[in-house]
Amino acid sequence: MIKLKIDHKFVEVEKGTTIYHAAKKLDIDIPILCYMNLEHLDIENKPGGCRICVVEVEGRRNLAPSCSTKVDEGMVVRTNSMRVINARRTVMEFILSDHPKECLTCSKSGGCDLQDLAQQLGVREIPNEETCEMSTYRLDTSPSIIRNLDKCIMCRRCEMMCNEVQTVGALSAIHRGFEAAVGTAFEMNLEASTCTYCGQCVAVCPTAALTEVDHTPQVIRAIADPKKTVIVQTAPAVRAALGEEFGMEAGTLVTGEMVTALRNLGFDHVFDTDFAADLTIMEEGTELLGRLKKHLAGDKNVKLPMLTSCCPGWVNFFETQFPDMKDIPSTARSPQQMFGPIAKTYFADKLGIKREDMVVVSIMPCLAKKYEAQRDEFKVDGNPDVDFSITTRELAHLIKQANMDIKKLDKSDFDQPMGESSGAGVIFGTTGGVIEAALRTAYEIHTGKNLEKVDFDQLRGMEGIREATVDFDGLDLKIGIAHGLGNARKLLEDIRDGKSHYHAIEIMACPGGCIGGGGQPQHHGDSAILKKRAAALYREDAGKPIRKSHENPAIKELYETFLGEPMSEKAHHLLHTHYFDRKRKRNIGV
Amino acid sequence: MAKVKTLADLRKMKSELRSKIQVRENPENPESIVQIKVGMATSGIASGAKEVYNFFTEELAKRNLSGITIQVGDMGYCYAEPTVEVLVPGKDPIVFGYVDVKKADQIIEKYIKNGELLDGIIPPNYQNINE
Amino acid sequence: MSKYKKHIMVCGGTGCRASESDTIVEKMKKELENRNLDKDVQVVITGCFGLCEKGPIVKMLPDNTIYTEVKPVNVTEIIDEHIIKGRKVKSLLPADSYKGKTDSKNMDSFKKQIRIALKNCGFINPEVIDEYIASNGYEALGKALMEYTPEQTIDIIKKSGLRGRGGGGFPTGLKWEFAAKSKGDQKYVVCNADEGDPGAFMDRSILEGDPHSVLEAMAICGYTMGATEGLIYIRAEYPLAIERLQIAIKQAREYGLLGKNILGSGFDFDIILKLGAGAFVCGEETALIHSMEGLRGEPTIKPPFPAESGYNNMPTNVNNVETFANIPTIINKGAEWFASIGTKKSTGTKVFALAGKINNVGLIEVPMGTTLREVIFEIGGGIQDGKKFKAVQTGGPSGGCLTEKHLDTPIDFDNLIEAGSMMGSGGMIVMDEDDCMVSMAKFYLDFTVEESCGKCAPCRIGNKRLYETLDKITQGKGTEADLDLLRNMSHVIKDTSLCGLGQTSPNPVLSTLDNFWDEYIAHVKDHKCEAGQCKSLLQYNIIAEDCVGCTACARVCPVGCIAGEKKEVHIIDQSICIKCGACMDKCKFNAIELI
Amino acid sequence: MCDSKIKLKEKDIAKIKEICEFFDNKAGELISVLHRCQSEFGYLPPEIQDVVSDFMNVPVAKIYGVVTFYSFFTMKPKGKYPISICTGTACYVRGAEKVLDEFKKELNLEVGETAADGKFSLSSLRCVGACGLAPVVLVGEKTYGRVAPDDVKEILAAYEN
Repeated sequence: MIKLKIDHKFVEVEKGTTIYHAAKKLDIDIPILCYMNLEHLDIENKPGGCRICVVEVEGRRNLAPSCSTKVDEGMVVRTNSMRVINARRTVMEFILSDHPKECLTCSKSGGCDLQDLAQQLGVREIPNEETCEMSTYRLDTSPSIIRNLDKCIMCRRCEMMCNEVQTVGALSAIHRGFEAAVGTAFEMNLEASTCTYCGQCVAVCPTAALTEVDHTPQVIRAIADPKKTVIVQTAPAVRAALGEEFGMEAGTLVTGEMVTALRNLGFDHVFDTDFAADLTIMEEGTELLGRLKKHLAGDKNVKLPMLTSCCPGWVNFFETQFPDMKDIPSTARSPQQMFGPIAKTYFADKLGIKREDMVVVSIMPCLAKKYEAQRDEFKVDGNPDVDFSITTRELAHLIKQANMDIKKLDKSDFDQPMGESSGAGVIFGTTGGVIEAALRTAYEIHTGKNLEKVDFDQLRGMEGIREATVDFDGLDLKIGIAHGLGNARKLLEDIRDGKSHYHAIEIMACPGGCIGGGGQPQHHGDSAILKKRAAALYREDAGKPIRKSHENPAIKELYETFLGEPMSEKAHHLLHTHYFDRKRKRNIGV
Repeated sequence: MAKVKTLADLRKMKSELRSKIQVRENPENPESIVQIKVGMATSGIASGAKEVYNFFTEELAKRNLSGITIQVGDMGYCYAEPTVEVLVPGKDPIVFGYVDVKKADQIIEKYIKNGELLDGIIPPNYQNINE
Repeated sequence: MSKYKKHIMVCGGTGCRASESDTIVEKMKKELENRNLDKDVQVVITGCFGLCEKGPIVKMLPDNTIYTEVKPVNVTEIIDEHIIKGRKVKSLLPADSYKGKTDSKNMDSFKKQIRIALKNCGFINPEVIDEYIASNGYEALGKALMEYTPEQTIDIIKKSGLRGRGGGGFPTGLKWEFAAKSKGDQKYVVCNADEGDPGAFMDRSILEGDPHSVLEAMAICGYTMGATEGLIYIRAEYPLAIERLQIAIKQAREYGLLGKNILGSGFDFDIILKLGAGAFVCGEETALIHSMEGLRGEPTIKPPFPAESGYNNMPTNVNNVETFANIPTIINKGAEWFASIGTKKSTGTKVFALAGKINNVGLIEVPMGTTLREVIFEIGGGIQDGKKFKAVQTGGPSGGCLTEKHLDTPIDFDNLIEAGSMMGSGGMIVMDEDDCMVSMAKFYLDFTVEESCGKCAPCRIGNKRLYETLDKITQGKGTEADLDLLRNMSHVIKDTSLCGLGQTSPNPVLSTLDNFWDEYIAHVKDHKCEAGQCKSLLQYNIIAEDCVGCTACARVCPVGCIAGEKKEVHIIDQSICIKCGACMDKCKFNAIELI
Repeated sequence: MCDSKIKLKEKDIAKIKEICEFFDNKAGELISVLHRCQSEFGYLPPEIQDVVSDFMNVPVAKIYGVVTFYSFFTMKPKGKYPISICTGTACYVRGAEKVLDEFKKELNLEVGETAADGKFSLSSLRCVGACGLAPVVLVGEKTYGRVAPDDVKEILAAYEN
């Protein structure tokens, strides 16, 4: 243990502790900006770049960044001397002098770390503002993410997420000095880069340098259009996090309140993506059993392990980075993209309206979903299966715009038939949930037996890569789970090298799965929030009367009256997809 | 080239090399020769030291003078580059500054042949440690 | 073969010339002619002796007698006594302390420079290893390997008091000891040859003139810390140095002085080159290491120090070229000998690249403790064109501008910091009365802004703001409040920046504020630039007495701001004037002045 | 976005591959690889960086990050006669700025630009170490010392044909 003095108070901490954390123990909150501790990923972002967290250490010539300075025995630290306060404020003035002052219309206003700090540090003016040159960059709007580097403060969090955590490598620090920013190669659009739109960069950005494309105006216009029937689907992870935007404790389930809010907003039918998740299980589970059967029969050409394909960030990842393996993942579409075509065929038929008159909106914890909805293969004659995908955060904005507070709304139920779901569909929102849902169904179909215990505890947890062996009545089914694309990369490389022994692998692009998605309320690296959201989903699952996808009566009816059986031709047409080689091409001339 | 295998080898090598130098610097010795060192660091070369070096090499031969031209590093007198140090056996080395081909010609004709000094000599202004 | 029997050398350096050395030469020649000695005795004008304070200097050959403070009236005496009678003119011999050793060969104590790091530069052919060996090369390595343990070797370096010559001045021996004590499967010795200080070329000169001394020192360092691999991080802009290093490495390998089992000691060591790519910040050791690893050269927070976790996360010792170049001599001549040179806390010598408005631009090496005055006015031969000395910048963009009042400060690490500058790598730029100090500070900030890596906010943005504020002042738009702002920004940038670059980049601003406050005030209050460098602050003015009213200026003025009737005095409307200078060029009567 | 589009030929790609392999495709040798590529091709357009990225398995964004960090690397082809003006301190105090201005005026180029006909390009560099010759101008390999603004026309004239 190390004993030191911070602001005249003694504190004892373990060796290796930083001044920042030691001060926390004394309830001294040293302001931070670039620093971010992602405990659940065992990664800290501490480039020591913003210099906001500097403190005075006796005997040192310069101020020390508390986020990355370790304590020493007998150290005497001042976090609030006038020298420190002046330095901190001056540095903040520097940062703001190179930052657009458009807070009033900025999408991050109210949730912006920089804005909060400017207030906390009492910055009231920028000296010589009129002569301050600003570093400016081209605005980049992609299908999912907007990059406005004018607002980049070089905290490097996005760079760390994109490279160390996700290993996507779309972003890097570029240029030098005043012009330095985090950007793409050749400052190309994200769309041309290896970006998967996982949105983890957006999730950690302290300012509005990285934000989602806002689709709420289009949604409002669609609802306001009397000619359109507007249908909404909500992904499982949304209900476990939406409350946070309204000041509720993380992990509070607001499913019923959310449904009420959506109905109040004027959506004609409020459905649940969980319904489509059950549908996904039917298709994906059947596909897995099919491949398994062929494998067991000695078919050497069958591709195993089968990889899940419900995460669009992950799909983008293997299309750009592992195109040689694009026949390994399941061909089943993601729940969002199963919901769309069913709504625009099956349900539109029921309503007796034309496809063009129906607008399908999805509420997703995800930014890749925006891109996914816009993919050409998910359009019929230019009309997309899912018209607009908005994030949990965007939904919160919509609800607030409509003068509602989720805390004060009554609960109500989803509409039928596409609002019916099983507990299996609910847990899609957390890492391990998809494969658990699939096993619940696959087990019963494969063995013909009733699954006694539906909870597969061995599949749950927050470890980046997990594995489990499930007894399928004598057959040891080997399951792998990875969340975070960096972890996915490891499993993919093993498969490529022939070292993988799994039958099936679930992959989620975002750490924690959808609950940690790029469209969720910012968790600021607090891993407890992610755990609470996951727990909430498991709670909802446990409380559901039906917990297996194949037992969902609405699903049963859908097959009986419309699709036939899983993997039928119609199901193939509407519910399956194919993948593309999207590796960045070299420019070779003639 | 043979490897230097021990410290003793190295020291032997050094003394052999040194005695060679002494031979060529000793005016009494028939093998003594004029040594011309041309400062050929980047700045020297930039100001034309290469031309001067080539000139000396060619002209010593043409004019039947026994001497060698050696490229060396920066002598320190950057203001007067190219700089050339001429060592005539038995005499103190003399450093000439601002040496172009014309001046090099004078150095050969006047100083090396006749011992006549030229204006613009640079007096050494430092002491070198001797080991 | 010599035509002349004797030579009289008269210093023709600027200082001596100012004190009538020309007349001395003329008179010498005449007097020799009068005595019919002009066929036997040659009078030659030489470059600066570096003794300007005692000028004019006259040196007699072949006996090497030096006469100081010679005046034209002394000429006859020198000829009659020294040349004809062969007796020294005692009254002209240097001061008492030098008596008894009045020939220049023994006049070493008279000289301000001692060459240790540069000892072979300009003497040996850097492309021939034999020449290095003949001048005692690789002896130190042999000695260390055969006669000393690694600990003993480190001890010698520690006792010598050698401090890092790259700028920081950290004790080299201590640094070696840290690296030696660190554990790692592989350890590295790195030579920092990324000399990026604009106006400094010490390291390049050493590498071009004496590459083996660096290789030898690196091997010694490797032996002390248990490293088998050395890397030289060198600027790609130094092609000749790179070439000479490559030749040197090849020859050393051929001789077995690099490679396996060096001199039969069982010690293996080899060296490779890593090219820098033009980033000043890579002089900082963590940035340098990242650059060697193929990354952006951004510094990281220390600790961990490279000695614990450096190149490839292994213990790494980084020293700069000049530091290494001192090592072989220290081993050969001993720690005590080295420590006896210089001052107590800063031992040995320092190489400076002397440049700017000085007569003898060049590479010099002086013992620590030499004063700036000695360097500038004696070795450097004083200010060009007889102008007035104004300031000297040491430490490049990290240093400060020192003035008249600092001239007698002995140069060492601590004194320079105390004076608001720093040793830096050894650039020394001399400025005269025509240099505007605000513009000078702006010049350095322009450099820093361009070279900041951009990682930390104060350096990335703060320096830009400093630059903009200085620019505002040089344009005549500054206010007194801006001066306070400059000071506060400077202090905060120093206090909060991540690495040495930002921690020192405001030094040129602070030191000019401290030493040239009046000049700043003149800029912001009177809108005047005494040095005449800030164009926006200059006014074109028509001198009434000299103006003949030819109208040429009025006709050439592009904005029509000159008014006046023919044959009458013209006037410039300052509020319209764009300061293009066309009128001044056109005026045939020198009636237009810049004030 | 960088709009320069060059087409690499198969043999160019083979050359880049050879360079990468010389350094064992090791990410740590990225800067060495870029040095070799630049000396081979004269500059580092996006296409070359893309190919290097491919062989070395380093994200191209990282490579671009390195290329734009170091002033020695350029993504624009230099002129046939690249002109560099030293703006180190020694040259600065001896009037390099005026010389640079004169070159800008004569060539109608800004620093970092290459003339449309590809003949001249203009750049400034920090200290070539020939401070004794300040101010210094380099045209290709040739060094001009003690350059005054009035000399600029004459220097350029030597390359006019």
